[in-house]
Amino acid sequence: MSEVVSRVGVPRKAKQGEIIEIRTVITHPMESGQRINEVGERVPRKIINRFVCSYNGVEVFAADWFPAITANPYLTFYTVVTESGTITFAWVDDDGTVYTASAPIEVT
Amino acid sequence: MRGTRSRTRRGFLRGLGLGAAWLLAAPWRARAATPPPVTPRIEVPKDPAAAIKSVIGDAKPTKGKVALDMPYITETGTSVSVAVKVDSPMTEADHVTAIHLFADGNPVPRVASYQLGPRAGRAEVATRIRLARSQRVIAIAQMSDGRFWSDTREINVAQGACVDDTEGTLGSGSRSPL
Amino acid sequence: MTKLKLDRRRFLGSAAAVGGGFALGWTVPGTLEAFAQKQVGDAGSEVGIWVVIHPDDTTVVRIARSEMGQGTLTGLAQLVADELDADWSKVRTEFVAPEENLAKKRAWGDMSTGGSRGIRTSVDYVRKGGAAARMMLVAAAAQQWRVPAGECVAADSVITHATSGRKLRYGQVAAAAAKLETPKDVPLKDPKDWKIIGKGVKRLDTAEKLNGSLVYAIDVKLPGMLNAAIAQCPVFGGTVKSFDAAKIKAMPGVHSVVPVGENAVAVVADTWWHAKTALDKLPITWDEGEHATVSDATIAEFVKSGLDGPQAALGQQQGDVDAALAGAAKTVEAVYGTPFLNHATMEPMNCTAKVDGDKCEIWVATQNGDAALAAAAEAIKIKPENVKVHKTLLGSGFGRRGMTDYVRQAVVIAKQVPGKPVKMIWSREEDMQHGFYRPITQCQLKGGLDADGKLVALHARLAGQSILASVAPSRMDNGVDKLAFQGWLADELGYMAVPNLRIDMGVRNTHVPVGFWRGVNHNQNAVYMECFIDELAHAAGKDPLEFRRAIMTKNPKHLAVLNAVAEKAGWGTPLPEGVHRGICQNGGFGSYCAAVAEVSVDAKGKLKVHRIVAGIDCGYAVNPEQVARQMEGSFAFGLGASYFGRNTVKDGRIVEANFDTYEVARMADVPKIEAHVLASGGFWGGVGEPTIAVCTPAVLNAYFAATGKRLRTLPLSQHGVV
Amino acid sequence: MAKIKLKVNGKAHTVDVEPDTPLLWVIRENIGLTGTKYGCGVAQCGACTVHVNGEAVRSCQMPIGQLQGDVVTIEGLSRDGKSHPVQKAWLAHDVPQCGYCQSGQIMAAAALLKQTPKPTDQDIDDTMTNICRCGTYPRVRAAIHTASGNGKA
Repeated sequence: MSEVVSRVGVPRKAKQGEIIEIRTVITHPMESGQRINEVGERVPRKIINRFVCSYNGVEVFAADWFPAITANPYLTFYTVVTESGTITFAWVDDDGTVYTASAPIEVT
Repeated sequence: MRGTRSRTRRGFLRGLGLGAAWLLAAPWRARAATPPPVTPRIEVPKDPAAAIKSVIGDAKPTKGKVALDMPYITETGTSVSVAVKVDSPMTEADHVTAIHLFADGNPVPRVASYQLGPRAGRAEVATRIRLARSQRVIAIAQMSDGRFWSDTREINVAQGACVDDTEGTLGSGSRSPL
Repeated sequence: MTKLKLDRRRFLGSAAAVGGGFALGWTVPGTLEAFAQKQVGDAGSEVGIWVVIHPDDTTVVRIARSEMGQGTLTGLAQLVADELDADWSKVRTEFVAPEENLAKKRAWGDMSTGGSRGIRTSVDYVRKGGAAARMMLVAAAAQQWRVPAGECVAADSVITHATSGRKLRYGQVAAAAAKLETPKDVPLKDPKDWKIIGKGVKRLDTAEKLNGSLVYAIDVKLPGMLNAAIAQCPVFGGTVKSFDAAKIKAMPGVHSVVPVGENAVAVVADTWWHAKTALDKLPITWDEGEHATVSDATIAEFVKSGLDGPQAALGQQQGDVDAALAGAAKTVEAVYGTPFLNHATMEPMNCTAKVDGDKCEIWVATQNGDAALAAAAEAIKIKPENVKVHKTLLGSGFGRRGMTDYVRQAVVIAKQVPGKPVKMIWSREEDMQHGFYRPITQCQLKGGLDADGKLVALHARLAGQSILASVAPSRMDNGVDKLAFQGWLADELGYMAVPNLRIDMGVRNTHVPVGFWRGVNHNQNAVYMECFIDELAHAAGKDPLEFRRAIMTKNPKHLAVLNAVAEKAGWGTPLPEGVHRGICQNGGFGSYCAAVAEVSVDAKGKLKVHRIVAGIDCGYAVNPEQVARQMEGSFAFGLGASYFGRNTVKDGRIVEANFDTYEVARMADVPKIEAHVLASGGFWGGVGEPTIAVCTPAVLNAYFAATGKRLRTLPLSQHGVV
Repeated sequence: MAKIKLKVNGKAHTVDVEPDTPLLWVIRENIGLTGTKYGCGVAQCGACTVHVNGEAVRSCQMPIGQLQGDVVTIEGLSRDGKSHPVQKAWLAHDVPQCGYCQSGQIMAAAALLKQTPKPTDQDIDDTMTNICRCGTYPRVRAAIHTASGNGKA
């Protein structure tokens, strides 16, 4: 599989108690299992089926995804800023591979 | 040189329409790491009603509290922006526990489920989805009091001119014996 | 003269309607302008959503579908006007604007115009629209007279109170009727009461096509408008590596040079000729990508591999074909093939767009106004609500204008020239080399005859390209493109009485984009099936008509048309010396068709088609005169393709760039055509496409009758017979 | 660029264009008459047919610098408030489908009838080489016979 790249948008600094928007995107074909290849064979399903966002180790938001999610899945959601630390992101592929990313956050 | 085209992954990511303002974190070479608890792959019934039932049981969602924002029309349905906003204080006592999305004309009618709680602060998600044909998209919010609220949107997947939207087949007309 | 109204009110009335209910003699008094649509004022009242009635009784019927020559505009107006009991001579039309349809949540239904569905899938709701308007007008008159509505009758745009004899014209009560609620329970007329439906009235859009006044999309003129010429990577899937705008910046009229997506560059100039001239001089380096070595030979080999490859998608099967073939008294086998074909619409692809911030306006010839609107919005990521679409009549479509590639390009160009309208026109060369071609396919057929010469087993294996996999993969059925089997599935095949049957396909998708081409896959599938049935009849020593009859016992409607056409053509009766007949039938797009061709072959081996007798049962024929014209037109389109049409591939690109190498039918190529509209009633079938499938097999079967030779690959020009 | 004078539909125009600009584009873009259509640019399809000194000319291959004579376009075919017999015959036969090629077909037919007032089917085959993708050929043929007074429908 080609290189998988993710990009996450998290403010570097925020006030305690502030609700921040988080944006994430990851390069992934999200092969739906519905398409055929050039000789008519079904291309097997291969999607990211699970996404988890943790804030200093505590899961704050998660998703189950199905084949209708587009290639290079994009997601925005919110979280409450509680303390300085790290927000981590994990995307779980059908093949079991887990792709991760993280971003620091500083409470001002 | 003018007109040179970037075909790199980064160029691609830049092209996704994500505003520069929020691109604060550097692009990550996504890497495999200690997995979070992996849920087994969820099988989804092909029938939309059964797919919904597989998630919310026999609950009957009430229309309201949920605002599903998406276009009424798309050309191909290959990438449709969807935003769901649920009216909730998102407190320990009263919050949204999940937001489920269904598309009743897709081969796999279940689209996504988002788990959230008071730590989310705001019950809002936005994503992009594929729609196979003109159909109804349904957003259902599951609340901490066990109730379900919903919103639906009819969307026209215009799909050129020669694909028949009215019956999902191509050759024959709805009124013809052929 | 009608001008394209730029500051339109709610609707764009560019569908130029012409008074036409009356029979015109061979000489027409006065000028064409006398027949042209008079500018309709603002005074009309909307009676329901489909009809606007003016004080002078002028009745404007709204049309949601597109008009590309097929006559749908007139047919839809007939459907509405009949239920409305309107005076046909007062009927005009206007297009529903796609943004209005969007704002009113598709109140006017589906705008897409393809698959010969323009009329047949909207007959119910447009007739109800007309009937509802009539009920409202009658109710308004009854209220004015203070009588029960049941005592009033409507005819020819006049309401009469039966007992008192009082009369009111539609124009007199339209304003009051417009205020009434649209009735929900709307009964429709019994077909025996139709007055306008089923009549061969003249088209409503003719006069302005005769004096140059009709504004096609390519003719749009706007204040401050610029023009753009575009070059796309000649190899499908390739991209623009670089271009050197500086080299042409100083050329006359050049405004700018802009990238268009990944694979194209456009020059924007004051006139299109300047844009085109500069574009021809623009140094462009292409990244031709992975397909630059693909050629006809590699494609042919790849497609052929699908004839015996294992991954065959199943269309339908009944009985046990393999066993029946093994046990047959006689078996016949043949391989057929047809090439890629471009649409080559008369009006090359073009679109005018103006982008102002997050708002966009386009002027376009499209087969689907809704899709054009959505495509414009998606191309520059703006809200669909911010797009306005001015639909024009189409300089033909044939399926090509159901695609939106050219709309997206125009909008992307216009965005780079903000605030200014830009008209992008493809050169014919771009149009020829960047189409969505009729798929290339081959077909291997096997038939088994019993001792009595009856067909007991039939296997058709297609190999080649799937349209749906290319343009609408989400519409496939568990990975199978059912459309590839057009004419051959249980609902369309006329030979369901063959006890052992298998229809399957080895999909072989090339890099050449394929699309819906008038008649779609019926074109080649009918050639394969109908010529092979003829081969089987010959092998069985039977008359081709008799042979077919024996296997059509489960398909009475197919058979009825075949029998009727055979009779009209005088099948079995003597012909002049050297003239031979061929016959065929096909069901598709909801209609049943058959044809008999009469041909001769001269000493040099050249084919001459003397006459084609053809019939269609489309159930109800809204306008038999126009149905006949569609039959004739489809034959010219289909025969031209079968004689000369072929797009070849070299170095990954389409070779044929213009009509000099991509030849099409001209006057001298089209035989005498006897078109019979055999409408049996009871259903609504399509008419724009179905007949195209029966012209070529009839001719090829007649060629065999004349020569004893089978021509199994198209075009015929490669065999030296045309 | 050069200032070039020409007469179109009886009206004098001066246009400022390169002499190699095809007459078609001068008519459409500089003079603004859009009834004459672009179809191929290589004199194959005939959608751009106009009359130059009464003869049918494919204007896409006629450089304006080489133009000698007066031009009549579809907009100028009818004179003196009366429609041309070809246009009347076209209306009577309901010839056009999409209509895009019909300006050229009508101009070609008018020129044919001027030269050969009673054309045979063979004359029509030989002369009417304009392309119509909708396939209106049988109706074009019938309308030409009507316009010729042959009365053949």
